[in-house]
Amino acid sequence: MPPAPGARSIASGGRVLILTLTLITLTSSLLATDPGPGSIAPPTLIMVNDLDYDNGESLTISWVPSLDDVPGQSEVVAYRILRSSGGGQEATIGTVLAGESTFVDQSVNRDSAYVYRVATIAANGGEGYSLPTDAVVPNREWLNWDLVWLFLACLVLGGSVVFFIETARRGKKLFVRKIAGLEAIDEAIGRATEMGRPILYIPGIQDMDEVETLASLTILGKVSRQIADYDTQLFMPVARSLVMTAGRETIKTSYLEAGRADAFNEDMVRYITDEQFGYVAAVDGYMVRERPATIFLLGAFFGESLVLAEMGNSVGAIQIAGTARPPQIPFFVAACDYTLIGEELFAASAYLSGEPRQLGSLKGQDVGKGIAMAVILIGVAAATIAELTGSGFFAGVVSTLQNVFTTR
Amino acid sequence: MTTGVIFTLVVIGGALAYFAWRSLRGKEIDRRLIFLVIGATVALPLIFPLEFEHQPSPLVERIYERIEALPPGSQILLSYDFDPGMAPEVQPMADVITRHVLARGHRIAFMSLWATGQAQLNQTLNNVIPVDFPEAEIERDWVNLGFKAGNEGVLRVIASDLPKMFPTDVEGRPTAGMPALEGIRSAGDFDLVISFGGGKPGPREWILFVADPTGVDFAAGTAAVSAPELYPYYPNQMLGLMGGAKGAAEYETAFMGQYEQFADMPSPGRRIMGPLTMAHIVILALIVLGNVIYFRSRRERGTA
Amino acid sequence: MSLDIGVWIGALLTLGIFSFLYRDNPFYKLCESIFVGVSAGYWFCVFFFDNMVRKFYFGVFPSEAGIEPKYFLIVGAVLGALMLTRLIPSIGWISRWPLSFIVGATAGLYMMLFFVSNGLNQVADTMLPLYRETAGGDFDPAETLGTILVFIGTFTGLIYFFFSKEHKGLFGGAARVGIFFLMVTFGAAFGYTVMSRMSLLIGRMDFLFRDWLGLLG
Amino acid sequence: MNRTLPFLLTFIVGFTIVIATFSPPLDRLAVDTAVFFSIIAVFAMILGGGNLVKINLVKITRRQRDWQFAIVTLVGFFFVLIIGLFKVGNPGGVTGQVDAPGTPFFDVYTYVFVPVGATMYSLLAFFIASASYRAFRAKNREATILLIAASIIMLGATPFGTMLTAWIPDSLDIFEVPNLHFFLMSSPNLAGQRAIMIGIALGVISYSLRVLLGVERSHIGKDGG
Repeated sequence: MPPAPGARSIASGGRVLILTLTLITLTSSLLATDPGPGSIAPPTLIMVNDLDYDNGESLTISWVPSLDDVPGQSEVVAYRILRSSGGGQEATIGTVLAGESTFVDQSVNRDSAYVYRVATIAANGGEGYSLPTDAVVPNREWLNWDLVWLFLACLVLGGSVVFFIETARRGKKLFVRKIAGLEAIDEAIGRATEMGRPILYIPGIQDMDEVETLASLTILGKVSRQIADYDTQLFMPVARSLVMTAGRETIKTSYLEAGRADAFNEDMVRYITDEQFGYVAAVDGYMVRERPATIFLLGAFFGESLVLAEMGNSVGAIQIAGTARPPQIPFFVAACDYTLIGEELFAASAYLSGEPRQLGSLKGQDVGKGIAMAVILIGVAAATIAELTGSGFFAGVVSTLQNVFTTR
Repeated sequence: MTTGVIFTLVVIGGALAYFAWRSLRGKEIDRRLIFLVIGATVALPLIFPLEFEHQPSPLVERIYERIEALPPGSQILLSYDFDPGMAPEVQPMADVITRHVLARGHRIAFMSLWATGQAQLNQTLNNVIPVDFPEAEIERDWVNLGFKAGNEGVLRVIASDLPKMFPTDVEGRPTAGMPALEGIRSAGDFDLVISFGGGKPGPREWILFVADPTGVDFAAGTAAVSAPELYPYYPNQMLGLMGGAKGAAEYETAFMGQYEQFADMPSPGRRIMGPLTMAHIVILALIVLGNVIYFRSRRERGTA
Repeated sequence: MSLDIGVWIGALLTLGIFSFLYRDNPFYKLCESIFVGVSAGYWFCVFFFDNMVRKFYFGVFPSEAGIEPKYFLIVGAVLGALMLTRLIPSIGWISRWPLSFIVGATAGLYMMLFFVSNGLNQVADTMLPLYRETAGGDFDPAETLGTILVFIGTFTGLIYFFFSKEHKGLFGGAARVGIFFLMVTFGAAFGYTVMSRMSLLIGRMDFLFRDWLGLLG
Repeated sequence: MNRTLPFLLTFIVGFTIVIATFSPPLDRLAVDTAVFFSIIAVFAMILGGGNLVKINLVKITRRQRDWQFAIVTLVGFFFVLIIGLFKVGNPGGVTGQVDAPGTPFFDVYTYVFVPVGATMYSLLAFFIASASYRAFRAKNREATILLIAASIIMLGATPFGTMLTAWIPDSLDIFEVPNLHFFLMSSPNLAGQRAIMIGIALGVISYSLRVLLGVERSHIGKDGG
């Protein structure tokens, strides 16, 4: 795409432009303070500011209120903002109450130049107009430089993940600790096989636009690969049609890989209903009637977490659960045999694959954790020293760190 | 104490005694018996009202004190940001605060950020104001600004310009010149703002977009599940917090104790605290009994 | 006792669901079947009118003059139509395209979303001095203890989540402290939801006794 | 082709959205993809609804167990579908709200949907009780901490919590139940939540990168499949 006219790719360039514009408008509007006798004083110092780092879709107009706009008195009622562009007709684009001194014009186009006037409206119907400002063209910025720290943080973290994926690919051995819930998967599938009872896989109740559902489907890929080997019955009820399609695709792939294409059956994955508790009613009914030996509850869960997990527990199933919703984790911890807590859910697919590159990414996110911990440590230490000694230097360190790590 | 209450206590006490007896003999309790007892624990105190003494906690007391301390005629904004799901816990707070505010002679502006909040708001307008304050006049003593779609957007606007978002009340009467909104240019001009809710947008958004920028005094009433996420804002950004039915019951107790003419008012917060308290006690007892069985069986295995 | 048929339907359905607590039975199966069928149809209609009619159709063909048509939405509809290739097994693999689009979009979106709100901002919020004073400038023991615990808990909790280092020695000890904090979190979370969840049950009981049976005043 | 194109699609769409975070003109991209998603989801619902009908029809024709209830499900499904799609009793026309109050569609929501949904949800109260009895046993140090924390919080939710410890002198008031409740929720609880949240953030980033870079490609399927 070609750069938009007037766009500056460098922050300082944009700032200088705005500053000059502001100065020009300042001087011109200073001359505007000449209320005629008997009329109401117009607002002064009309400034038009282009917001930094936006898409060039707004201009902010500000002014110093009319001398007659005194708080507590009601001589001035409002201010009217008028705009013209390209020598065309001037039109009112908005009115704000007395006491206000800014207006954001969000109906501007990037390619046009705009001239503004602001008028004081008096209670007695009188009006006082300011002089017009100079023409201003809203500026589009291709990069939001306020987010430069976020960008760097992304690079560092993403870089460390990619770096360790690469390191692992080249054959460097990486240690990964055991995750109990995942170690238990083999045993859980084996148990269902021995008992000749089905395995129930619940991927949460959210759709494919939820990252936990994606993570759950990735785990399903590994789990169903093992189930295919064991030739155990698998049932996956879903609450979203897209998850049904994706789930079928995933299981089918696993069965093909296991060389068991014959054992795959589309009806392993069934759409129930999109309604949260309608889904729960059906799945609870299934549990009681079919008595699955093993239940996986992996994905995004809400209030239904315990209703599902307790029912599963009551039919004597081994349950492996995992979610990234902090409020639901305790319910799983209480009612399930193994629970993947937050981050472990996302690490699970890498862990289960055992593939070096995937394990490398876990090492990469550990580096991220290390950085987070180091920053917390430095931040807390500096804040404590600053609090105890009143040292300006350390207070500066803290506020810098907080700025870097705070994004709107 | 009525026979009904005695009956309730006997049933629940008897059930727990039976559970304890079984547990001491090392026998697990059937889930269905637990279900039955929980059902009875909730149902009986509802049928035979069981009320407890409530001692207002500091978080609740500070809201009460603030409304007491404001000079009569102060202006208070109440926002109903909840749905029927949260209503059993939150509606009682909204009702008792409305009573307190009007009894103190303050003025109220009602509004809602939730489409479902309008119906809850109407409950207060139909069941509280005409019954307890027949003399209270719309426009003079209270105004219903109604629901406005736009979530945080609404808050951003009213933080600087309330009439812009609410040029009229819910029935189309222009708000300009209404005595209830006298001198109010923005939400920051109110003497106190209270949000009842627990979801999004709710008290958190009120703090971020209204209380922090304008510095207006702010308090919240919320469902018990949402209370912890609001704790960090107390006491600097939020002067008080009512959490769950317990918060409502504490406020009702404080109010009914001081305002004798309201000693017999409906107190749904206190009423549902009966079953709630009994349910908590039964659950605590179940935890203890579970551990009794566990340690018994462990000791048996140890000696065997 | 209520004379309203709607209340009666609601009450019977409520009892049917509660009967499941005792055991599975035909009454529950009936309620379950009604609920599943009705709710699937309900959401189908709501999604159809919300997304297909309101967002898509009126996005491409605006009902009012002056609104610019959003032709790019047609791309979304084409992707959606590709989902239907699943109905023809021989070209069913084409449905992977829209799925890949969704997977990419979700992964990209959540990566940034979580990074900012769950990651960076939480780190920033933890940077507080371990020595706190009251508004009056005196030492505040409660606040100080609180901040110290938040710091230790966050720090050791993160250690627990380390995957690439064995939980042994000092590191293992710290991870164990981390688990303790997580357990307090879980216990507390369980405890504080009890009140709201019990209120739900009270709400249902209230419906049965008040609205249906008319037992309560 | 079967695998390369899906991979490229994931890669390009994902990273474009990441870059869009930093670029105001692309900012709207995330919103637009959400609309795409909801359109795709409607098409998928045809598959889902079809699956529901197929499964239940099979159940009925083969006289499988509980086939009678399959009829109920199908009748309910088509009944709501018809009154919804054809807007029976709805004066709003095509553009009107499908669930406008007063329509049969709305009545189904109010009289069937709401009571059953709320009752299913309220089963949670019973399950909380059975889980408390069964799962909160002091098997080890972790479990003991969990059950103590839960008990203090629950006690704090009752009026007895206040009475139980009212005798504690003011200088030690931190040990009174309401204060303990507040303290537990605002300090250790906050710390645990934070560790979990930061962990999740890192987990999601690493997972997303694996998906976008094609290290993890189970969603793409297998050739010839």
